[in-house]
This record gives sequence, C-alpha cells and structure tokens, in this order.
Amino acid sequence: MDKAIFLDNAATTRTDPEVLEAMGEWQGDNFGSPATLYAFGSQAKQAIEAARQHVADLIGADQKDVYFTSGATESNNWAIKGVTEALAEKGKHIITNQAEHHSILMPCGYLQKKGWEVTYLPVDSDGLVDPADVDKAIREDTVLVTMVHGNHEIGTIQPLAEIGAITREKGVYLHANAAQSVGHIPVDVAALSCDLLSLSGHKFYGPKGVGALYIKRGVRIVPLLHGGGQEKKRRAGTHNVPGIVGLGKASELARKNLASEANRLSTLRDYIIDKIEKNMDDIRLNGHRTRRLPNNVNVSIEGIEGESIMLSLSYPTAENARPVFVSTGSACVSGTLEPSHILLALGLPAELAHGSVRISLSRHNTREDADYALDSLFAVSERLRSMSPVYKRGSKQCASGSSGEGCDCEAAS
Amino acid sequence: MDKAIFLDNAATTRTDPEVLEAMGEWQGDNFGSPATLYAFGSQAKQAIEAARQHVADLIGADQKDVYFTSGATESNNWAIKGVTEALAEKGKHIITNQAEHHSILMPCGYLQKKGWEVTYLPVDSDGLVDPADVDKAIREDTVLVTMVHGNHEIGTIQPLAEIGAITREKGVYLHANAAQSVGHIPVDVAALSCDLLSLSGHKFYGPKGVGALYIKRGVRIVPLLHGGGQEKKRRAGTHNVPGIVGLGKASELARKNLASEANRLSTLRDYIIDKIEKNMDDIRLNGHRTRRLPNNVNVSIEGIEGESIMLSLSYPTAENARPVFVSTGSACVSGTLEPSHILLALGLPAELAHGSVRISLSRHNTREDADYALDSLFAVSERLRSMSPVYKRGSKQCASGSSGEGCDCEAAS
Amino acid sequence: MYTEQVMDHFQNPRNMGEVENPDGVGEVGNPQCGDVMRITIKVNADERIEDVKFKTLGCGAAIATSSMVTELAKGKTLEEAQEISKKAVADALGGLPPQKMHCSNLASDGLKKAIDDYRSKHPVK
Amino acid sequence: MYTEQVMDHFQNPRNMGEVENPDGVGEVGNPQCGDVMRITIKVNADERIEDVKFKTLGCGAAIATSSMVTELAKGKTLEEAQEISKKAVADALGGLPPQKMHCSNLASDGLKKAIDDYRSKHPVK
Ligand SMILES: Cc1ncc(COP(=O)(O)O)c(C=O)c1O
Ligand SMILES: Cc1ncc(COP(=O)(O)O)c(C=O)c1O
Repeated sequence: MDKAIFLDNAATTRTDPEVLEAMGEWQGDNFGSPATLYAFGSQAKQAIEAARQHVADLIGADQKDVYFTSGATESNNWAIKGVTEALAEKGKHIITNQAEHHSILMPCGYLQKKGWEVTYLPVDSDGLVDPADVDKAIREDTVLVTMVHGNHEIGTIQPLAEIGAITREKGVYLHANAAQSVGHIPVDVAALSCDLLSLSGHKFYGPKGVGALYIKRGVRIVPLLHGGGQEKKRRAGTHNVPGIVGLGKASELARKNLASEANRLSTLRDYIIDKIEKNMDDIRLNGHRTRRLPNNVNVSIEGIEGESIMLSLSYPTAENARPVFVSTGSACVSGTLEPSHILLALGLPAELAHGSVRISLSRHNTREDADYALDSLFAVSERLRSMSPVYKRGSKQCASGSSGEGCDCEAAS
Repeated sequence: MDKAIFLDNAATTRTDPEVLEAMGEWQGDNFGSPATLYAFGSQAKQAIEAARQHVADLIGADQKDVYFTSGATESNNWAIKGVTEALAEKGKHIITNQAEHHSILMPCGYLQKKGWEVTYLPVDSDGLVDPADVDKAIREDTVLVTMVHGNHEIGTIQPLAEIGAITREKGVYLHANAAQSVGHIPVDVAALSCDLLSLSGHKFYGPKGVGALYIKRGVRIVPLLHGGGQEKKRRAGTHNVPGIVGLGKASELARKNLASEANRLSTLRDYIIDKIEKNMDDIRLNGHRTRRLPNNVNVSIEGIEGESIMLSLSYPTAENARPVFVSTGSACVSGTLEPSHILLALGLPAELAHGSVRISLSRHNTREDADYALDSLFAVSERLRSMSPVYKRGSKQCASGSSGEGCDCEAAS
Repeated sequence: MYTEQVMDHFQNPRNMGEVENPDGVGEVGNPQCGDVMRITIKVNADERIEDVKFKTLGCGAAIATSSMVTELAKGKTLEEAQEISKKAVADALGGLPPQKMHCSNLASDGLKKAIDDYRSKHPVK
Repeated sequence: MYTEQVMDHFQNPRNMGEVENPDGVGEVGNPQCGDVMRITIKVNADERIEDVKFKTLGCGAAIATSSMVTELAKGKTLEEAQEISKKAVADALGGLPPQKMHCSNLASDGLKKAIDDYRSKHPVK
C-alpha cells in the first residue's frame, strides 16, 4: 500500500515519537506508582509534576490547578456534573450551544433528565455563538456556561474571551471545552477568563486515554471519580504515569512549535479551501472562513453523500494509489439516523449535511499530500456525481429548502 | 544501584514486555481511531474487539458484556453510582464491608451524603465477611451489594460465590471489585454469580490507565461518562487503543500462566510467612492464612513503625546493597492521620496497624529475591526496635488493648 | 466493516446509469435521508427484464446494493424479480452491517417500484 | 520526599540510646499515633546539656528530628535548648514535608519535657 494520507487529525493524531520516547522510560524499570514513598515512586511523582507544569504552561495556568484525567470526555463530564452538583443550591440552570460536542451535549441531556434546565444557544450560519445571547441567557439561577473553544467539526473558534468577560462579571462559571484548540492555537485561561478547561492528549500528538481538567483555584466542584487520594483527592485512581508524562511532553512540544505550526497549517488550510472552491461547483464551505482552527476544512458537496466519498477516498485504485482518510457529517457514519447536529445547527439542509467532508490537518501533512488528496477528492466526487440521480450541475437543488423536515427513512424502509 | 527488589506489586506491576510490544503497533502507523470507518480505523476496531475477547475469556464472561474504562477506580465508581442511579426507584440501600478499598468506600460515602443508606458489614479478625451477614443485611430496598474479591492490603479472599448465591436468590445485584484477583487467581463471573465486576490492567502486568467493567447483560446501569457512542453508548471517549490492546495482551498472558504462577507464588508466599514467623518475635500475620491472594504477605511488627521500615528497606546501605520496596498501613503514608482502616477493621490496635508491612509479589520475584529482602527486613526491624522506646521483646505490650481510642497527635502537637 | 463483495460493487458498480426509453422507472429514498435510488428497466415480450440500470445517491451500502440488485434482476421474469428481497441482496454481497440492512438497502424496493410502474402502463389483458 | 539531611539522620542517627542516670527524661507522643519519643539528658553544673540521647518509635521524620534535636541541644544551656523550635529542627534538616511538620516533629517537645523534668527535680534556689 502506498503511503496513506491521514486527514482525520481532529479525530486523533499520531503520537509524536518524542512523546513515545518520553513515555518509554516509565514503562520499563521506572514503573513504580507515584503514590508510594520509596525512591522509585517519588521519581514518578516528580515526572508527573513536571508534566503538570508543561500542561499548565501550555494553557497559561498555575500548575496547581491542573488535574489529570482519562481524556476530554472525562474532563467534560467532570466539569459539568461536578460543578452543577456543587452549586445545586444556587440554581439549576446551565447554558451551552447547539453545536457542541457530544461529550458536552450528553451530560447536559443527562442533567435535564434530573431536573436541570439547559439553554442551548443558537449559532449563526458560520457556527458562531453571539456573546450577547450568553448575556441574555444568564439568569439568577445559572451556575455554569459551557462553551467549546474550537469546534471539532467545522473548526469555528468561539469568541470565548468575550463570553468569559460576561460570565466573570456576572459571577457565573465558564467551562471551556478546548479539546480541539489546545496545542493548535494559543489558549490562555486568563485571557479567556475561564474557570474550567478541558483538554485531551491525543488531539495534539500526545497519547490516547489521558487528558486534563483545569480547575481555577477556588472553583467549587464535586469529584467524578471518588477513591484514593490522588490529584489532591479530587480525581482518584492510580496515575497513568506513562500517559501523563506523554501528555506533558506533547504539551512541551506544542508550546515550542505553536506559532510556526499554526501559521503553516492556516496557510495550507486556506490553500485547500481555495483550491476546492476553484475546482468544484456546487459546494459550500462550512464554518467561519477565518475564525477557524488552522487544521480544519469542512465542505458540503451537493448531490452526493459523505460516507461514499470517505470510503472511495480511503480505498486505493489504479488512479489513486494512496488512500486518503477524511471524515464526514453524514448520518451513515454517525451511528444514528441523523446527519451531524452541528451542520444542521448552521441551518444546512440535511442533504448538505450528508454530503459534507471534513479534512483535518496535522503537523505531518505537506502541500504535496494536500494536492494529492484534493485530486482524489475531485475525481471521486465527479464519479459519485455521475452516479447520482439527483445532482444537476448548478441547479442548487439540494441547497434549496426542505430543511427542517426530518428523515424518516427507517419508517419508509 | 544494585538491582532493586520490587515487592509492592499490589500497588502496581511492571508492564510485561510482550504487552508493551503489542501496544507499540497501535502507537505507530496504526494510530487511527476505531470509531472511524476507513480501513485504518476498522483495524483498530478489530484489535479492540480481540482485546475484549481476551478480557472476557479471563473472567468467563461474554465479550459483549465487557466495557473498557480508565481503570478499576472508574469501574468501581461507575458500578456503584450507575446502578444506584438506575435503581433509585426501587430503593436507596446498598451493602458493602468495612475493609473495602477507597475506590469503593468513597463512592459509598458520597451516596450517603445524597441520602442513600450504606451498610458496612464487619469482617472477622482474618478479614472475612460472613455471607450470613449479607443475607441478614439485605432489605426490601437494597439494590446493590458491592464486595471486594481479593483484599489489596491483607490478601484475604472473600467468599464471593456464597455471597453471590444469596444476592442472586434475593434478586439484588452483586458487584465484585476484582482489581486484585483478576489475573492472579481464577475469576469466573458465572461461578461468582456476580452482575458487575471491576478490573484494572496495571495490577496484572498490563498498562496503567486502562481497566474494564463487566456488566452482565440486562443489568440496569446509567453511564458515568456521557458523550460519543463508544462502548455501545455506555462509556464515551476516544478509545485508548494501545492501552486496550495492552490490557487484552495482559489478559491473554495471565490466562495462559494463571495456574502455574498462582501455584509458584502461593508457595513463595508461604515460604516468606514461615520464615518471618521463625525468625521474628512479636509479629502478627494479617489476613487469612490460606484464603489469601497468592502474592500477598502482610505482617505487623511490634514496637516499630511501618514508614521507617519501608524507608530503611528502600535505601541501600553497605550491608543491604539492594533496595527493597514494600508498603505499609501506617498513617504516615496514608496521607491521613489514621492507620489503615482495613487493619483496624480486623480489630488490630492502632500500634500494630502502624507497624504493618505488606509484601506483594510478582511473576518477576524469585526465592533468592525473597531471601535477600527478608534478611534486610530482619536487620532493619532489629535496628528500629533497638531505637524504640516502647518495644520490649515478648511483652506484647502493643498488642494489648488500647484499640478503639483514636490518635489525637495533631491536637497534641 | 464492509465485505469484499460490497467494496467491489461499490468501487466497480455494475449497470450504472439509465436505460434508454425505460419501460419502468422506480425511485425510492429521500435526499434528506442521504439515500436516493432510481432504477430503470427494459422489459421484453416474455416479461423478462432485458436491461436494468441504477443511479444512486448514498453510502457504500446503498451503491453496492443497487449494483447487486441490477445483477440479480437481469434476465429474470418480472415475477421472479419481484421476489428479490433485501435479504437476498445482502446475502449476495456476503452480508451487510446491521445498521445498513434497512436504511441503505432500498434497492429491491426500487426495483419493485420500477416493475409496478411497468405494470401500471401495461395492464394485464 | 525527604531531604538528604533527613535521610542521613534517619539512616545514621546521632545520639541514639539512653543517657545513664539521666538528670531529666521527657517522653512525648503516643503509640497509637505511631510516634513516641523519649529524650534523656545529662545536665552539668552550669546548667548546660552535657549529654542527650533519644529513643524513638516513629516514621523517618520522627527519627531524623529526634536525632537532629539532640545534635542541636548538645552543649547548649537549658535556656538556649528550650528555645529550639520545631521550625529550627526542620530547618536544620533542610525542611520537612508539610504533613510531617507537626505530627512527626515532636522532638523539641520531648527535649522541653526533659528539661522540665530536670527543673522539677532541681528547683531554682
Ligand atoms: C482492591 C482495589 N480496588 C481498586 C483499585 C483501583 O485501581 P486503579 O488505581 O487502577 O483505578 C485498586 C488499586 O489501586 C485496588 O487494589
Ligand atoms: C471538541 C471535542 N471535545 C471532546 C472530545 C472528547 O475527547 P476524548 O475522546 O479524547 O475524550 C473531542 C474528541 O473526541 C472533541 O473533538
């Protein structure tokens, strides 16, 4: 198989070899647990504290405020459930938006079942939340605003600093889900005025299964994992020393390369968007054109469906020998019958959501890779459009209307 | 430094080189996420399902009933909080025992604050729960019995099969915390009649930061981590593919070597206990002599304190060039002012709890290691006893009475 | 997740396109669901399917099942073709992932619709 | 977690044992807490501590602070020795972990008790 081109880095990134190397030491002779007292364990403890410092430095935090978790999903669950439980006396209302990640929406839905009220703010056609809407939505009984920083699907970066200024003034906690932004764009907990912030190692060349929650000193939060005294009794469980060391190393590397890499990827991203817009008819860029993660491109391609695009790209053929890996918001890969709720939140008709392709770049992707992948994308789209019973060039048929009507294909089948 | 002798394997074990090798593949070219559709991701998916099968085989479960988590702490929290929440309508009473691990006791304490009633059954002087006590404690509104299988501190193995027969008959769920037993003694979810079972990879030569919860088909439980659709929508979060593959490999290896290794370690354990009893005065074996994990030895040594024993052993000297790593139930390492609640639950006076030493063996420890470590232990104990203002050989002073009175050294200081 | 046969029919679809001057046309699905299939048939004097083609918007399973149903239908009498079930199509492809069994396996419905369309224009004498 | 000085005093305690025919004895702590210290002193005519020894049951910090307090006290007048604070002992050891500062650093209390004991037997004329 010719070298694959991996353009699904918003799902997960390849662990950096330097990260793996740093982890290796703690998987060998130095396997001891940091909770123990002997020399062995105290080396592990030092390694963990060094990693904590690296993570803290990457997000402008005090290292005492960084707590290790198993990933952003745990961090998000902890932030939402932990704060609401700690502040239940104050009120039972929280605020988020319609274009959030499932690891935010599902805990919110869970709270609703338990009697909490959740306001899901709308986003505009670029995916932006209006800070004024946050302001209006905050009530006496609001205890938490949780907002994604960089959207994983459409790349839109929320105006978190502005939202943070509002929540700070009104005395409501702000939780930022920064799983996609940390390590890719500057993230500073002070500049964002956030009280809690989630991140995940494998989203920026660190290991899978490890993440962190920043909890500003003084923030009231109940633990999600009760047990041993680890993490100052706030998050129990034997430390995943290699994973934590890996997250620390990834944070260190990210911080070092952040500006240059963000710059390089933004340029590559814009090159890709340009080239798609020049070479294809009847497509739509999803997400904000400039307030956008450096590594995210998301387009809807009229008249065809995302899974078949993704699948075609991933299987090498005589013309396209290199497999290309992307993702899509089509229902066919969501595991539900609905296309991406994020694309629908932008106001897209379901057809266009089904026909979306997300290209997410990494530090390993070159312009040559992008050119190859785009040629494949153009060829594949052309082929699939030739098979489509609904596509007519320039007709914009799919873009017109019918949004709002649900899909009842299950009932129909 | 001469080769250290690690005898704290109940805290954590060294990841097996074969496990590390199996993980390596998924940290390199095959880093793709299993939730995705393309070839890449589906290989990861297959690897995860193969690992699930290995874990299931190790505990006699259907592979569909095995859910991956970040470790036993998460599994225990999930089992206790998830079941009680799902069954809150039925009743608000659960049962456990006084000698549990903190990852059981703390979630129980948390539930008590939220209005649940928890019965903490006593244990006898060997640490055993009486199944008849379980029977008596079950009420109309009991929804869960949670019992450790093998005790991490004193090694006592609870009569879970007998308890399981009772819970099964009464229609109450049984959760087994098998973090210490899985991979070390035969564990069979059917034989134990348990409905849920927790395990942790790093306790049997697998990686840290990964574990599993067995949930028998049909058991009602609310998720702890809400979010993406992973693990049949019961446990969200990007799969820690290398970790899960490592857990699978560790399970495969454990199953292959279980009988021979359990046999070898039980013999070594008994050799150690014998030798301590022959060579030292005024000591007490903690935990049941035979119904005991193959790798656990726990003794209290009168007149001296555990941290200083542990510390002395871990620092090489002219006479003892090889550092020896053990643990203790002394308050000085518990992070609280209280000695091990487990030793106190046996009825030990605080003095003897402070003076306890746990030796926990692994597949890497030889009889030569044990002999070396014991010689060090004898020398260190002799030295510390010579420094002790309270120790008088044969006086049994510490063993007599005074149990029940708390320590108020903080107030006194 | 897809079998080799599915991938083969997806990558190299048989009978893709539209029959000229079709005797029957069947369209099923809905762009909002992400699946639309259009089956066109040519029927000969013996009421056999002489030619059949498909055009499909949809996922891998949708395209592969469309391709397969045309293969299965070709040369069959209308009566035989009408009996081609979703399961038969899936079996011929070596199986489909469970979640694809229904939603993306509408091709046999499309064929039936095309046959119905033919029948409505050629009522039995 | 312990400094090198702590480890040195723990591994090579100075003045371990009991002064023969002590002029003052101080015992502090409680076996239930895991810490007992017994300080014995020999006081000369100038009210200087001529000799001082300790016996200690306890953790690393307890033993090291006991050893250090005897070092600090030796040769001092009773008045000077009485002023030796927990903090002075900890500082002389290069610091102690916070959770050890109080519970296991009773040695200066033990010394004070031994001095009190001496004083109670040798009231000021
Ligand atoms: C009996 C027992 N239960 C649960 C745990 C928790 O496991 P982990 O720290 O891997 O989450 C441990 C080990 O710490 C244990 O010994
Ligand atoms: C925006 C966002 N939040 C949270 C997560 C959850 O991260 P993880 O799967 O590592 O727990 C992800 C990735 O899956 C994400 O993209």
